Amino acid sequence: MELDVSFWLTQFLNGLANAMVLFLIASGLTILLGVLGVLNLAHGSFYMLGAFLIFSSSIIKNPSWFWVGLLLAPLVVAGFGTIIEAFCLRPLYGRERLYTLLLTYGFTLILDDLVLLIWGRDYKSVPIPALFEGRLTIGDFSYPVYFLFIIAVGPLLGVFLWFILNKTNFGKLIRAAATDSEMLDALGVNVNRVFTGVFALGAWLASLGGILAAPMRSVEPGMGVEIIIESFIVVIIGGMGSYLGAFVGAVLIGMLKAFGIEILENFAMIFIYALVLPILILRPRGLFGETTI
Amino acid sequence: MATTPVLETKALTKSFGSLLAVNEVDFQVPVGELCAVIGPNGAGKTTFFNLISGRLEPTSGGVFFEGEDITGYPPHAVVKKGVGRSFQITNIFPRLSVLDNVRIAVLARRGKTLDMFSPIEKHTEEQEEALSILGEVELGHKAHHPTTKLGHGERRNLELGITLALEPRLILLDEPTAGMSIEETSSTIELVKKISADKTVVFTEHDMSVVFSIADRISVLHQGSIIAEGTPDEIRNDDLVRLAYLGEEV
Amino acid sequence: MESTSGKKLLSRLMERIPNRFGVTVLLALAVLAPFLVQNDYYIQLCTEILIASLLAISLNFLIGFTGLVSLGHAVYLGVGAYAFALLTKNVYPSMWAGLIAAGASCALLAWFMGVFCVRLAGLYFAMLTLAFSQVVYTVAYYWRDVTGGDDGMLGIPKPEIGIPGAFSISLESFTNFYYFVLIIVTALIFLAWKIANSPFGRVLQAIRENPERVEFIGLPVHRYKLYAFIIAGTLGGFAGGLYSTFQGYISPDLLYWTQSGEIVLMTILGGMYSFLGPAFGAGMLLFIRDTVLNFMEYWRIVVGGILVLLVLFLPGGILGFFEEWASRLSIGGNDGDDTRS
Amino acid sequence: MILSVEKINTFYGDSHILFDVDMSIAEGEVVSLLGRNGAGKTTTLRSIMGLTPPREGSVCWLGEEVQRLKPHEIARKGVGFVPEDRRIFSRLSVEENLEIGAFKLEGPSGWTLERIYGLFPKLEQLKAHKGNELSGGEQQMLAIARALMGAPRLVLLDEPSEGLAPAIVKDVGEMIGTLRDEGIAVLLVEQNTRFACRLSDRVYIIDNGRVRFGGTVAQLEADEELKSRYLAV
Amino acid sequence: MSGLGKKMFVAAVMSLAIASYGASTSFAAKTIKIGVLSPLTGLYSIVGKRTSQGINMAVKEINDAGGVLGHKFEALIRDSETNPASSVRTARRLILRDKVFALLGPLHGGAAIAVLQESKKLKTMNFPWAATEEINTKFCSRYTWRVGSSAQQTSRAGAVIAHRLGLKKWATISSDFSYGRSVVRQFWNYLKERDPGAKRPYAAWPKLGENDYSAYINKMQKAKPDAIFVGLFGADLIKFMKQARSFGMYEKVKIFTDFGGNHVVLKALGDQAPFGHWASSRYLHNYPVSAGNKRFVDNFRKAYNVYPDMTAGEAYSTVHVIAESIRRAGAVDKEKAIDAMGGVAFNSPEGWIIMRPSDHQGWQSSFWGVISKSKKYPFPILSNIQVISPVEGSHPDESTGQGCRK
Repeated sequence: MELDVSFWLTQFLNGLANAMVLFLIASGLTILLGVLGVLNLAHGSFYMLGAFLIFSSSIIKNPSWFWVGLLLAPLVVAGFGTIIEAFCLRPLYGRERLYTLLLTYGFTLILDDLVLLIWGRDYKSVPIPALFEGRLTIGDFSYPVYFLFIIAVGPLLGVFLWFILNKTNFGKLIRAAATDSEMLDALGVNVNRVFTGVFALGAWLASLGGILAAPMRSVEPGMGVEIIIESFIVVIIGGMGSYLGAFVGAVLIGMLKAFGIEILENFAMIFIYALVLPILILRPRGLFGETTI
Repeated sequence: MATTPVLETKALTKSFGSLLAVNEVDFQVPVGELCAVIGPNGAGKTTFFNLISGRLEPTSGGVFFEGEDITGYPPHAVVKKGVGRSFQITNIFPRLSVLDNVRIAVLARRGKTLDMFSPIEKHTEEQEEALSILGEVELGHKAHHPTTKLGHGERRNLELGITLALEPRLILLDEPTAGMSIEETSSTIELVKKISADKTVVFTEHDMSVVFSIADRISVLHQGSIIAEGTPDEIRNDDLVRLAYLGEEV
Repeated sequence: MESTSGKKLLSRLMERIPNRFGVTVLLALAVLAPFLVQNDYYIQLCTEILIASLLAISLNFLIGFTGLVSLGHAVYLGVGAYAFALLTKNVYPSMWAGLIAAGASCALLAWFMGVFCVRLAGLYFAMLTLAFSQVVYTVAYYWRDVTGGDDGMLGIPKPEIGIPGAFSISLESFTNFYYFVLIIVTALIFLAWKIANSPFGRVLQAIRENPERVEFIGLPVHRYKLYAFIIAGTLGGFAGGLYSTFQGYISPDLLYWTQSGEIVLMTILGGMYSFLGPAFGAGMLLFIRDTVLNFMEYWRIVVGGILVLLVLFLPGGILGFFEEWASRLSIGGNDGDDTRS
Repeated sequence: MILSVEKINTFYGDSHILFDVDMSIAEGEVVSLLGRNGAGKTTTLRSIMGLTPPREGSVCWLGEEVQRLKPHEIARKGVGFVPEDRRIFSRLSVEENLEIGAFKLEGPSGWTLERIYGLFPKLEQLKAHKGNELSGGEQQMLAIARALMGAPRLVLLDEPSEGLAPAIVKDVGEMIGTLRDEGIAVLLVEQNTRFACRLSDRVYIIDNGRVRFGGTVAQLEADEELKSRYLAV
Repeated sequence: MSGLGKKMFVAAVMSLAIASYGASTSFAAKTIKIGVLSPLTGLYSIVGKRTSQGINMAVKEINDAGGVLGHKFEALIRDSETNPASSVRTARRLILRDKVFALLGPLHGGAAIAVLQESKKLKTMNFPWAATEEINTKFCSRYTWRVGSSAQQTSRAGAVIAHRLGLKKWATISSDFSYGRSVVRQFWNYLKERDPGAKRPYAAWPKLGENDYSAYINKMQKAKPDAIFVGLFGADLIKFMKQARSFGMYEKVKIFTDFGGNHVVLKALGDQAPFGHWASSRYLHNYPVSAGNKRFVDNFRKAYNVYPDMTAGEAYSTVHVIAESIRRAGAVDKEKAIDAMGGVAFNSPEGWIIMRPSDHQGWQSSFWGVISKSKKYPFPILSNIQVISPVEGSHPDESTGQGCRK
């Protein structure tokens, strides 16, 4: 019996750790959808860029590499996102939404090859930062510290996002832009800059997800394509524009994956869609969706 | 009343959250009448039309068309019953030609829109009819233009043409002359009069001179309730109406 | 000076050439293609382009015609392909039976999915179609006993056509198969074109323009959207059946969401507001990719770059752009019916 | 003149809406723009604000051409905008809505939250409420207050009386009076002619996208033909 | 953009397409072209890279030695995209348009099966990289061959070691696709055959490309096995290893990985590699310590500044085997070369490879070793290498290769 408790607890934490990485990517995706109405397929590429940049910083043989990378890499990616938004996405806002979909798809192709050009093709592995090596052991129960770190970072970033959105001027502008960007413009706010800021924030979050995931996963081109569809499902479940929804959706997916394999090991994916379809059919706005896109 | 009214609402109510947009409205339109619903902006005229035409579902109360309960019917079913409607904000098919805008309505009325295999031009009867309706609304010469080339008044007329093509027994017109020039307004009024000769028409209108000159009967809607009903003369001399609507210090 | 008179000449030329002329040229090119390319590889590339054209046009029934952006259209490619393969391999090796199975299974599937999907609009519609297609993908991937799972299905036949006992034509040769596909695809595209220009097709365009007004001319919009959904699915299913016999091998990749994205890409690339635009986009995409992939290692950068540039500078799609260009040249000459509809 | 509009032509897509519209507003003046539904009143405001920039003609702010500027740049020059449907940010509280109005300012202005709450005590009571919890009149009040927070020299007011109960329309009239007292110029778009005339120094009438009349209220009152032709109430 | 600008842009795109189209149609006289399908982009691009390097090196060696029967070799290397549709399209292009003599690749099992069907139809010999043993059995044909070890050879060899070590209670994990299933099936069946007492309380089948194995690892721990057999491939293996390590699996159980001895994997894992655990590789740069292998490694390093990995070694040998078959046939003729292929022997860097006529599989030894730190190399290597003879590793009788005569 003792053993079972630790098994289920471990499975629960596994689901949570998985969920937190998803949350980071999905939260950016959902805010982007809520404010800009853009389904950014290149979002997965930002996740990938984050992972590649942390790989580069892991080459520095100094224990502080992880923190340097954690701080700098998302800024680099956010800057890159800024450029894409300002020069390529901005001209498209007045047109049909489909075009932004195509444009960001084009960028996923470009970025996948770009990382090959820059970083080469070798398999890449990012070590776990020294501080989080090892396991936390309590009696029978033993769990990797790094996973616990990821689980802790997720809610922290959730609170951070809540703070940004609700307590800062930038957050007010984001919420205002989500309701009526034209009015915001007419009130003297450079909405384009708000949009760019939102895009950069999304890129920042996604790359952070990539950084956190890198020591646990592999770093490879195409890793963005894998993650984007799952984050997209999270957004659907949570509701477009709702970061709280993204959090709940991510936890749901994480749990389904962790516990789904107990029931129907090979068909765990089916559970996820078994959840998504009725939600979309009965509550197309998702669990927490409020804004109309 | 001896005959069944064409349209009747019974205690029709619609609330949006705490706002009572339409409040227990009892309303009757006898056959053949040209009836105006007036009221200040936000009085609930458009909501009232939306309830009748099925765009909105009432919170409570009922809508009866020719005695039949049509409460909660979807718009297309209401139209099929014989209620046509035009909109306050011009509501046409922008990227179709002027002819197609009307032709579709004619085809829809005649139940030919499920024809998937014969070219639309081969439906000559419908085409003729559409053209003649366009003639009625003075757009005959522009049948093959894209709607983007129409002026504001012409679009309003096209809107009306689409509604006419449905050959409804009851027509709901939401501000048919909104934004029209004086010339356009007078020709549209003539048109409405002509239509009302053999149809029942309910319309809303801003332009009081239009209302008082053509309506058989006027109902005044104020904050969701009907506060007065009667002939134009009765309404003109109603103190309550003057106070609520025609102006604070008339 | 010179350029203006040249423009005038061109514009007069454009007026004189009715749409039918372009289609005739296109058809003639298609018929002669095997002789023009002189290489089995290009014949089969043309075959693939034909099938992709049908697929893109079928999707455009939703995107361009009815204004419904489906992100799950690969589901018909896949289900049609599996239906063809299962029937011809396990039950009865007949081309016609296989194609009918492909179309019919997709019609049924579209009907089922459509009932749920058409009630939603915009991004929500897109997401539901995507979710449905992913479900089917997952089923195909894991249901190994029937679909072969990730290994896919091998040895899908190209059954002979003809009248049993009287005559038969083998489709094993690239050229024969090309002509077979050309006939089927042309017939189906012609059918789609008929539908597009019928009263029903015009209602779909009206729904794209203003669904609410369609409701107010007395037509149940959901039901019309459902019919459009079924038509698009069925045509897509035929494309899937053809693809199945063309490749001789199918795998769940056909159903994956990236495949759906590619079909959307073809449609937009060619121009969703022109009838043949999507077919043109299909041809362009396959041709560009085939070319670039074979000449550079980092071909995705090139394809991605072309895509980005096209979206930024040719928003109407390639064919859409040329049509607009042509119509701008002939402005004043032809103020009549909008032929682009 | 604080604002002068010269021969602007504005289009929505292919539709030509405004034809050679001329108009001017002096410092501190209240000017009404009257006309029927669809006459082009809102489009005129949108053209001035840069939301639907005119294709031809010029919009001059203090002698500088601004018709090519972005809406936020025009707003920053001192133009406040109160649109027809108020367009309150529904997910923001009343106070946040007001703060957004002041974001365009580089430094502090005379318009502080305290001063606004002094003028509109109702808003102080409601300050924690979300925008979508307000009534129509409260929204109108907030929309005007929001514009004031940006310390404008000119406020574009689009149909402030629309859909409001008479008692509240009176309040709106008082608000416009407040603006005038503060020395802020107002361009008022109205269908309620009587209401507009009572508040204005000068009046323009627009019909079918063309300016048909420009003059004082007295001139308009005197011209019955004009009134019945274009306003016809 | 002005109208003219747009037009010029369109013209530029078109002419680019047309120009590049014409560019490659030049043929050198008397060349033997081999078409190569490898994943150059996406998840498995490293395999594509090393494969290309191995092939280019072999081609260069052959050409430097004067070619084969007076013909030079030329390799046309194309991206297979890990996608069956794209692989088949490119395979047809290589065979029909570029008229290649032989087709190598692709890697992905499903794509490989699709391509080998195509090459059979178009009568061109095909050497898939995919290692699933079904290529030698139910999907085999006259035109399908493989030089590198099959999953069967290495897995069965792994079972031999496992049996020797007396490990009884097992858990297995492998991706749910043909190669993944094949590896585990061969290992487990052979182990059961040798040791009927072996038990397997848990077999995990995550999807290909799974990111998070922690839920599976937890279930494995619950099953309390003595050892686990890992059939995961490429980046999946790296992800699994890192996660298994953080859960303490390295200390709790013996780990056997079929793919884990590959140099690129060990190099990537670095300090996080499962030291002391067993792994195999179809080619090793540090074993056998022969002059041939040393020469190959040195030349490879000189040319590309990296160590050759398993796929490089396989690709290199495959080209040489093709050359050898042409020499044996005495004519540059596809069918004659195939007739001569059975029995071709090539002294590869890893030792002799003999092409077995029955199932078209290259007979060779399999290597398993213990993952260790090395003083000589800056990355982990396999040491304590166990060489399992092909007699033990390959199919016991010829009946399984029945498809190959079709």
